[in-house]
Amino acid sequence: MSQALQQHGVQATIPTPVATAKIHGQLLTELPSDLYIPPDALEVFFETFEGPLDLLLYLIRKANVDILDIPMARLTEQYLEYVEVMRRKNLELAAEYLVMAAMLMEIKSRMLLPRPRALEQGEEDPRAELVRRLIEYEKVKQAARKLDELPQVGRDYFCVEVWIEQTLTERVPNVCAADLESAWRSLLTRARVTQHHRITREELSVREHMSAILRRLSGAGFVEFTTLFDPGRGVAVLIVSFLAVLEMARESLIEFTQAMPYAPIYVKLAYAQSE
Amino acid sequence: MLNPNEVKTVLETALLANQSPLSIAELRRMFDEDIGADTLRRLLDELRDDWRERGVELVNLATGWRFQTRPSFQKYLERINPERPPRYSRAVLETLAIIAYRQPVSRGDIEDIRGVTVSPGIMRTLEQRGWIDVVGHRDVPGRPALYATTKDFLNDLGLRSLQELPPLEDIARTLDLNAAPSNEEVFPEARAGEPAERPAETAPEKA
Amino acid sequence: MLNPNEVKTVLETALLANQSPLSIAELRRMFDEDIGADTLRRLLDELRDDWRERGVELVNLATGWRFQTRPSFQKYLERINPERPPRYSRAVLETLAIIAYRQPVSRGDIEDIRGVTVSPGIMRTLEQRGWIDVVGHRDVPGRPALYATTKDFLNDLGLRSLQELPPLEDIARTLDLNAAPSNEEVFPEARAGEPAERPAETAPEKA
Repeated sequence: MSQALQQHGVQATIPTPVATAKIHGQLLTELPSDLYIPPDALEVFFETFEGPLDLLLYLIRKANVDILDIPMARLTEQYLEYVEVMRRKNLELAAEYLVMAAMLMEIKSRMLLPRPRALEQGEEDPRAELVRRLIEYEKVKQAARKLDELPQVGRDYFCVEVWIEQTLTERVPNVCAADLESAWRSLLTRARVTQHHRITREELSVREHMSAILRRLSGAGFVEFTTLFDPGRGVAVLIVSFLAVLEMARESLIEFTQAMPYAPIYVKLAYAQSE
Repeated sequence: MLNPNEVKTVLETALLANQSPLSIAELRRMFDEDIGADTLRRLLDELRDDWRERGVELVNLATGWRFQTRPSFQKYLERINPERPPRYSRAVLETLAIIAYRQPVSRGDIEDIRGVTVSPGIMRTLEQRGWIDVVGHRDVPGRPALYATTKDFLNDLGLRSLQELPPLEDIARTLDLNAAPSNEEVFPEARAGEPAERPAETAPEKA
Repeated sequence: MLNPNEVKTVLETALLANQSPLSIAELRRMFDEDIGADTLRRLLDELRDDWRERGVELVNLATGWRFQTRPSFQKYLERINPERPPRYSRAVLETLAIIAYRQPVSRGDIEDIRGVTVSPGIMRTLEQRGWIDVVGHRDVPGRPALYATTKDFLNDLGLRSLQELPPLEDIARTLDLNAAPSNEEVFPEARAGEPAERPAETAPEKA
């Protein structure tokens, strides 16, 4: 076999004794003497191949032949030698290697058919598909190398991200009037509290005044009734304030005191916490 | 051998590329030559001065030096990554609505209307926001506090008075009449980020 | 109203504070006044020039502008954060190259080109890195997923578009040391960023 390789001018170096290399813990001693093996350990060597196409490209490169005019017989022979070594060494041999072996042998045999007739019929060179795949794969290999050379974030450079100093203002939710309306609607639909909680615009102003008067009374002790009303703000406000006072009396929120008829009326909270 | 300016550039680069503070010891580790801690400190001080007019400042913290944005630039930065504004839960909104429309009310009143207990956390949320406060106590056993909305509540919602709240009369009437109300009114659109109320019949989404 | 220098300071601050690239649109959003995109671009160019002598550079990537450290400073920075991202295996890199140059492709396409099966781990590695994702499914039995590279892939490799990928070489000529006839006609070059023509016979998918 080494004769065949040499005839074709292939780099068919007799392997330098690689006695120190180990395969699966065993010294590598029984290499086929006719196979070119680089001076690396065999296992490591095979592991560097990403598959049959990769191995073929390696062989083509080593042989220094034209990829567009591959000497099929020689390439097939060499390829099979490598596969055989892999198999004998019990290296994990992917099924793809065997599929490729079959394909190479098929191409080789088709090459043996009389060429002229085949060409007349416009038949493609049997090697065309293989060559296309080899070229495509070689492109990918080179592209992968070039991608790897591009500066990569985290490996070749870092992104800048300085600390963002947050001021201590707490972010608070925004609420708009419509949110309250919809919250109320959902309450209604859930609880059917319609009758009791119907609220009109007028009533709202009463309730607003109730809160205001409660605020005014809190901590104030007795307040004279008349001071709860500000005639300057108009009759409408006056009436609403009065309604608020009545409602608060009804809800027992405030108490009235009058010493004698026509004496000043005083108002105080029905319950003041400070007491 | 790096000159002081080159050392400063390396320091600046390292500090810009690290969010966590870097100690003098860590910074020293970068250089082949042994640069004294004092020299580094002087260069860091210079660097801090170099950045004085910028939106980012170099600060010396307990665990080391760090570049950080100046608080005055936060308003710009916030607009780039607008965090989704936080939202109040439905419980908080309903409680607020009840207080707004029914004030002055006690927690018991709110619970009666909502049909569930009102957690102290809800009241606290609204009090801390400054939107409700206690305006009195009802003269019944337990003396429950009476809550009302505040001026801040009106201001924050852009209202001049409670009367500007949407009137609810119409809604109640719609519901009362039971006259096949349009979905629009009965089930207001849920807002993003808030669990929607799904009426049973339109219910479960197919995954 | 900010003057151009103040605008630049705000831009610088925002870019220093954000790891992910910021688009012109995002940057514009920061300002009350309406600053034209052209003006911003000019100021960004100025900013890039301002940083020319520093260890950090302003770059224009697929999704916007970003400050990043110059690779020449990596040797210093690595001494602070010794853990380095793993280098990818050839299998991962070749798979990535096929997806980058031939996208969208299925796993079957990748296997056809590489001549070996592609382990799920390889795809997962690239997906987890955020460099590839599924952009569709081919309408053939099994409906295999079609993969493409992401914007992050471009950003992380410092590219603005697939057009900036290193050009594919004329392989036949490289391999053919004996100066073979031009293969231009026989094996037309596929271009980066252009979906390759997939001959029908390479189609069948592995399930």
